[in-house]
Amino acid sequence: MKNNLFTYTLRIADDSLILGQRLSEWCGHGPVIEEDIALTNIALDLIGQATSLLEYAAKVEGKGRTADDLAFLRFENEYLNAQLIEQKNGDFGVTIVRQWIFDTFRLSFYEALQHSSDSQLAAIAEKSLKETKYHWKHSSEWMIRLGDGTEESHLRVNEALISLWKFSDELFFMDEVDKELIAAGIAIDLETLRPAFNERINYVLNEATLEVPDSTWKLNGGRLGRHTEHFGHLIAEMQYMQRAYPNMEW
Amino acid sequence: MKNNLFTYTLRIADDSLILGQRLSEWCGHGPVIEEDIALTNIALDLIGQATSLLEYAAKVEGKGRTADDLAFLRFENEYLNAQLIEQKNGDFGVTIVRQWIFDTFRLSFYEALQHSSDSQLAAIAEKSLKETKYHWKHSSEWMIRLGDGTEESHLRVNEALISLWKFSDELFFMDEVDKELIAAGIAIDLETLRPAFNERINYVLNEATLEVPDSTWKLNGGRLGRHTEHFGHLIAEMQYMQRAYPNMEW
Amino acid sequence: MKELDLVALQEAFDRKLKNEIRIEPKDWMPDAYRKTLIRQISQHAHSEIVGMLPEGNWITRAPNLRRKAVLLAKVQDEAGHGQYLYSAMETLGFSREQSIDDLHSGKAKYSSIFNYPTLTWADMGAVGWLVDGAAIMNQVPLCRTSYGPYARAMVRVCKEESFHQRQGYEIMCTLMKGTEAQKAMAQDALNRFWWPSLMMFGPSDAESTHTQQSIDWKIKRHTNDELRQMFVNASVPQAELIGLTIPDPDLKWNEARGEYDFGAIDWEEFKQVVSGNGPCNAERIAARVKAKENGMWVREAAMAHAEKKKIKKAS
Amino acid sequence: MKELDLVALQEAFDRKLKNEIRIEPKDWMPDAYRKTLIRQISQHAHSEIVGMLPEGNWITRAPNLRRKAVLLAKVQDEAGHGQYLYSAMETLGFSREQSIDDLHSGKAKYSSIFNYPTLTWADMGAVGWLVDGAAIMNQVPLCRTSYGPYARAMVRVCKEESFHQRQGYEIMCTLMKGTEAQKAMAQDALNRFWWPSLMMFGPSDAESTHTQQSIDWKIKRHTNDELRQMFVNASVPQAELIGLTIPDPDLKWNEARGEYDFGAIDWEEFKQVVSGNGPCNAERIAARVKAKENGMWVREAAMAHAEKKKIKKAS
Repeated sequence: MKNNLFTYTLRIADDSLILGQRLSEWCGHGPVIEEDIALTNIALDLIGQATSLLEYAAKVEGKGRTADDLAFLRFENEYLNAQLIEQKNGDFGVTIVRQWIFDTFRLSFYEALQHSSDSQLAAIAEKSLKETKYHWKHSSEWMIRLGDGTEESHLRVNEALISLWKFSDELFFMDEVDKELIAAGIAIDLETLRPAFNERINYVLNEATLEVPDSTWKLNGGRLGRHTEHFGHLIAEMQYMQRAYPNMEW
Repeated sequence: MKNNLFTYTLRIADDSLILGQRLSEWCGHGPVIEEDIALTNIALDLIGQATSLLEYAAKVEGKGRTADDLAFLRFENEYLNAQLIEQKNGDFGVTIVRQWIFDTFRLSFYEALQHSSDSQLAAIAEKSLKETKYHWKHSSEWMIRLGDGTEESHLRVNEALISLWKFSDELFFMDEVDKELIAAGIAIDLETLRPAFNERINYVLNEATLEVPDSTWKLNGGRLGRHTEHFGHLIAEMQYMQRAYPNMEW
Repeated sequence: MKELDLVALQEAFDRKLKNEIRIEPKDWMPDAYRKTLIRQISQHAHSEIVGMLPEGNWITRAPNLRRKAVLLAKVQDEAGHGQYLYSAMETLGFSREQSIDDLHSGKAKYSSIFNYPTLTWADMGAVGWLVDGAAIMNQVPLCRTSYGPYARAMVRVCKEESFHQRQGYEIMCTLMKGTEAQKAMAQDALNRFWWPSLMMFGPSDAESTHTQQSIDWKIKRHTNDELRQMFVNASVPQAELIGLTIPDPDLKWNEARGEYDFGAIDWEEFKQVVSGNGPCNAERIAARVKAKENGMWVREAAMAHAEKKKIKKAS
Repeated sequence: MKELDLVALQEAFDRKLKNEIRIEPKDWMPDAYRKTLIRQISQHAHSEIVGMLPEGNWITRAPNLRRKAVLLAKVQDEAGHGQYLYSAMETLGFSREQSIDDLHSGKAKYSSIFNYPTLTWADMGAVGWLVDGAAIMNQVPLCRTSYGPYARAMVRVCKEESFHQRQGYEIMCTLMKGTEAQKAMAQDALNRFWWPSLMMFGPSDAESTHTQQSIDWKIKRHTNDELRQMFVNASVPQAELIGLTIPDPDLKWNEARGEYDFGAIDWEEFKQVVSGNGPCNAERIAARVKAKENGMWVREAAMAHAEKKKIKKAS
C-alpha cells in the first residue's frame, strides 16, 4: 500500500511539476502582459502544488529522498505525468487547450480528492482546488474567446484541440495502483469523474463554437513512465543544475 | 607552456565540437536531402576533428581526463569556442553564413597550422585542411546561390550576414596564451591570416552580390569562456547523458 | 498498340522473369508491375527519410564522441539510401517531388516503426539492432528483385544496413555489460521495440493483399510471415546471448519445427499506427512538411541562381 | 489660451512643486515636463518588460523547487510593474501601444543592463542583488517624485524590489557558503555584472543632459553620480561580508570623504550598449517583437469576441 500511495502521489505531483515547467517557458513571451502574469501565476501555483505533493511522496517513500531529489533526479521513465502535460507549448492556442483539458480534469479530481481518507492528500487537494478553479476559469474563458473570436483563432484553437484530444483519455487511466487505494478511500475512482468532466467540456466547447473531436486511438503510457519524444529534452533542461552540480545547496 | 598548449588546443577543439553539435540539430530537417547529407557530413568531420584535438588536449594536460571528459564534463565557462560557433542555427541562411565565416577562417588557419612545430597539431591540421576545403567550397557556393538567387534569398542571407558579422572578429582573438606559443612556432599569429581571410571573404561576397557589413562594436569573450545565452541550453542537452549517468561506458 | 504486340511483350517480360534476367527502365513492363514497384520503392525511400527523425533526435544527446560520430554517419547513410531509392523510383517515370507530396498528404506510407518515439539512448541500440535487422531481413532478398535499378540500390543499402545492425547490437551489448541503470535501459528499449519490429514485416500472409502477385513478379522473394519467422529465429538467440528477455511470454523453441513459436501480434495496434494514429505519426509528417516549407526559399534561390548562371554562360 | 492664463497656470504648477504637492493627471503641466515624464516612465516600464527575459532564461533551469517558485514570482512581479508603469504613463495621454512600438523600433530605450546575458545560475543572484539594488537606489527617491501616478506606482514597485534584492543577495550568500564551484560561479557573476550595474545610473553628471531640469521639476531627487556613489557605498560591504571581491583594483575606502573611491567606468562600452551594440540588444528586441507578432491573432480574437458579446448583450 505504501508503494502504491507513493506512486499515486507522484502521478499527481508530476502533472503539476511538468506543466509548471512547460508554462515557465512562456515567461516574457506571452501575447499580452496580462497573460505573462496569468501564465506565470498558474506556473507558480503548479510548482507549489508539486512541492507539497513531492514532499509528501518523499515522506511516504521513507528512503530519505527529498522533494527536490524527486523533482530533479529521476530518470526519464520514472516521471509519471500524463503525456498531455508534457506536450510542447506550441502557439498560445495549443497552450490554452492543453491547460483547459487538464484544468477541467483537475477540477473534478480535486473536488473528489479533498474528501480522501488520506488527510495529507485531502488537505493538498482542498488548497489546490481553489487555485484550480481560477485556472479553469482562465483557460475556459480563453477557449471561448479563441473559439468564438476570429476565423483564424477558431481554426487555430480547433486544430490544437484535434491534436491534443487524443491525450485526454489518459487522464482517466487507472491500474493496480489505484485499485487498492480506492478501496481504502484514499484514491479516486476516476470513472466517477467522467460525467462532470464531460459536462464541463461540452459546456465550454459549446460556448466556444467548437466540438469534441472524433475519438480515435487513445494514447497512454505516461502513468507508467512511458513518454513522448519531447519529454527527454524537457528533462535535460530541467535537471541541468542538479546533474551538473550534484549534492549542493542552492 | 603546457597550460598554454592545453588552452590553445581546447580553443581549436571547441570550435569544432560546438559547431558539430549545432549542425547535428539539422539532421532530418534540411531543405533538400542533399543538404541533409552535406550538413551531416560536415558535422561528422567536425566531431572527428574535435575528437583528435580533445585527445591531444587531454594528453597535454596529463591529469587523466579523456577526450570525452573534456567534451562532456566541463562547466559552461570552461568551453573556449568563439561565440560565433554557438549561435543558433536559425534558418538555412543563418547556418550557411555562420559556417562560411568559420570555414573561411579555418581554411587560412589550418593552412598555417599544418606547419606548426608541434607535430601533433600539424598532423591534425593537415588532415582537417582537406575537409575544410570541401566545407568552404560548400558554404561559399551556398553564399553565392543565396546572395545571387532570388530577392528573398538575398534579403535573408544579407540579414544573417549582418547579424553574425559582429562575431567574426573574435576568430582573430589572441592573448597571453598565444604569445608564448607563437614564439615557439607552435601557434599561429592570427593577424598574419587577415589578408587571406579578407580576400576570400571579399571574393565570395562579391560573387554573391553582398557586402561586408559596417563594422560595429566587436563582441568577444568566448575564448575566455564567456558565452552567449544560447550556450547554456546547448550544453544542457549535450551533456545530459554523461551528467545523468556518470562514470559509465557507452 | 496492337493486341498481338502486347502479348509478345508480356511473353518477353515473363521470359525474363523466369530466367532471372533483370527488367531495366527502358524495357516494357506491365502497368501493374510498374505501379507496384513505384509504391514499394517510394515507401521504402520515405522510410529512410522519415527514419532519420527518431535517430536524429538523439545525436545531440549521444553519450560520447564516438557514439555521436557513429550515429551521425548512420543518419547520413539513411539520407543517402533515400536518395538512391528516389532515383531508382524515378527510373519508373514517377517524380521525387510527387512522391514526397504523397508522403506529406498521407497518401504514401512509410514503415510504421518510425511512428514510435525514441525515448532513451538505448533506443539507438534497439533501433539499429531490431529495426535495421528487420529491414535487412526484408531487403537482402530484394538484392535479387526483378527490377534492375531497385536491385542494385538494395545491394548498397543492405551492405550499409548490416553495418548499422551490428552497431546497434553493439550498443545493446555495451549497455548489458554496464550498470543496473544501463541494463534496465536496454531491456526497456527492447520491450518497447520488439512488437513494433515484428509488425515491420506487414500483415500476416492471410491478410496480405499484395504478396502473391509480388512473388510471382519476383519483386518479393518471401512472404511476410516467412520473413517475420526468420527475424524471430535470428533475434531471440542474440537477445539471450547478452541477457535480454524478449517481452513475449508465449515465445518458445519448437523442437519439431526447428523454429521459435511466438505470441500473437496486436494487429489492432498495427492498423491504428499504419492509419495515422501511432504515437508519432502526426509529428513525423509535420517535421517533414516543415522541412519542406522552410526549405522552399532555399530551393527557389538555387534554381534562380542556376538559371542566371546558364544565361550568363550562353551570352 | 491667453498669455496671462499660461503664466497663472505655470505659477500654480511651480507653487505645487515648491510645496511638495503632487501633480495629478488632470492638472495643467508644462509640455516639457509631460514629455520628460512620458520618456522616463515608458523607459522604466520597458525595462521591467525586457527585464523579464534574462531572468526568464533561467526559470526552466532553476536548481530546486523553491528557487524556481521564487524566480517565477519575481518575473511575475516584473510583468506587474510593467503593467502599472504603462498605466501611469497612459495618464499622461500616451498609449501603451505607441510606447511599445517605440521600444520595438529602437526609438525608446530601456535599461542597458538587460543587454547583458545571464550565463549561470549565479547571475540570478547577481541580477537580484545588484540590478534590483541599483534600481531601488534610483527608485526610492521616485516614491516622492512630483507626478502623482508615477509616485504611487513607485511605492509599490520599490516594496517588491527590495524583496527581490534581498532574495538575490541570499542566492549569493548561499553560493558563497557552498562548494568551490559555487563560489567561483558567484564571483564570476559579480565580475560580469559589477560594471554594467554602475552604468545603470546613466552618464556622469558632467555628461548628463536631463538631470538638472528633472531635479528642478522634482522628477529626480539626486544626480546620477550621487546615486552611483550611494550604490557603491551600500554594495561594497555586502560583497565583503560574504567573501566576494569587487572587480575594481581602484576601489578603496576614502577616509576623508567617508565614501568609497572607485575606478573609471568604460563609457565607450556604455555608449555602445545603449546604442544597440551590446551582447543581447538585438535578441532582446527580437524576442519582444516576436511575442507581439505571435500574439497578434490572440489579441484580435479577444477583441472580436468582446465585440460579439457586446452586440449580443445589446440585442
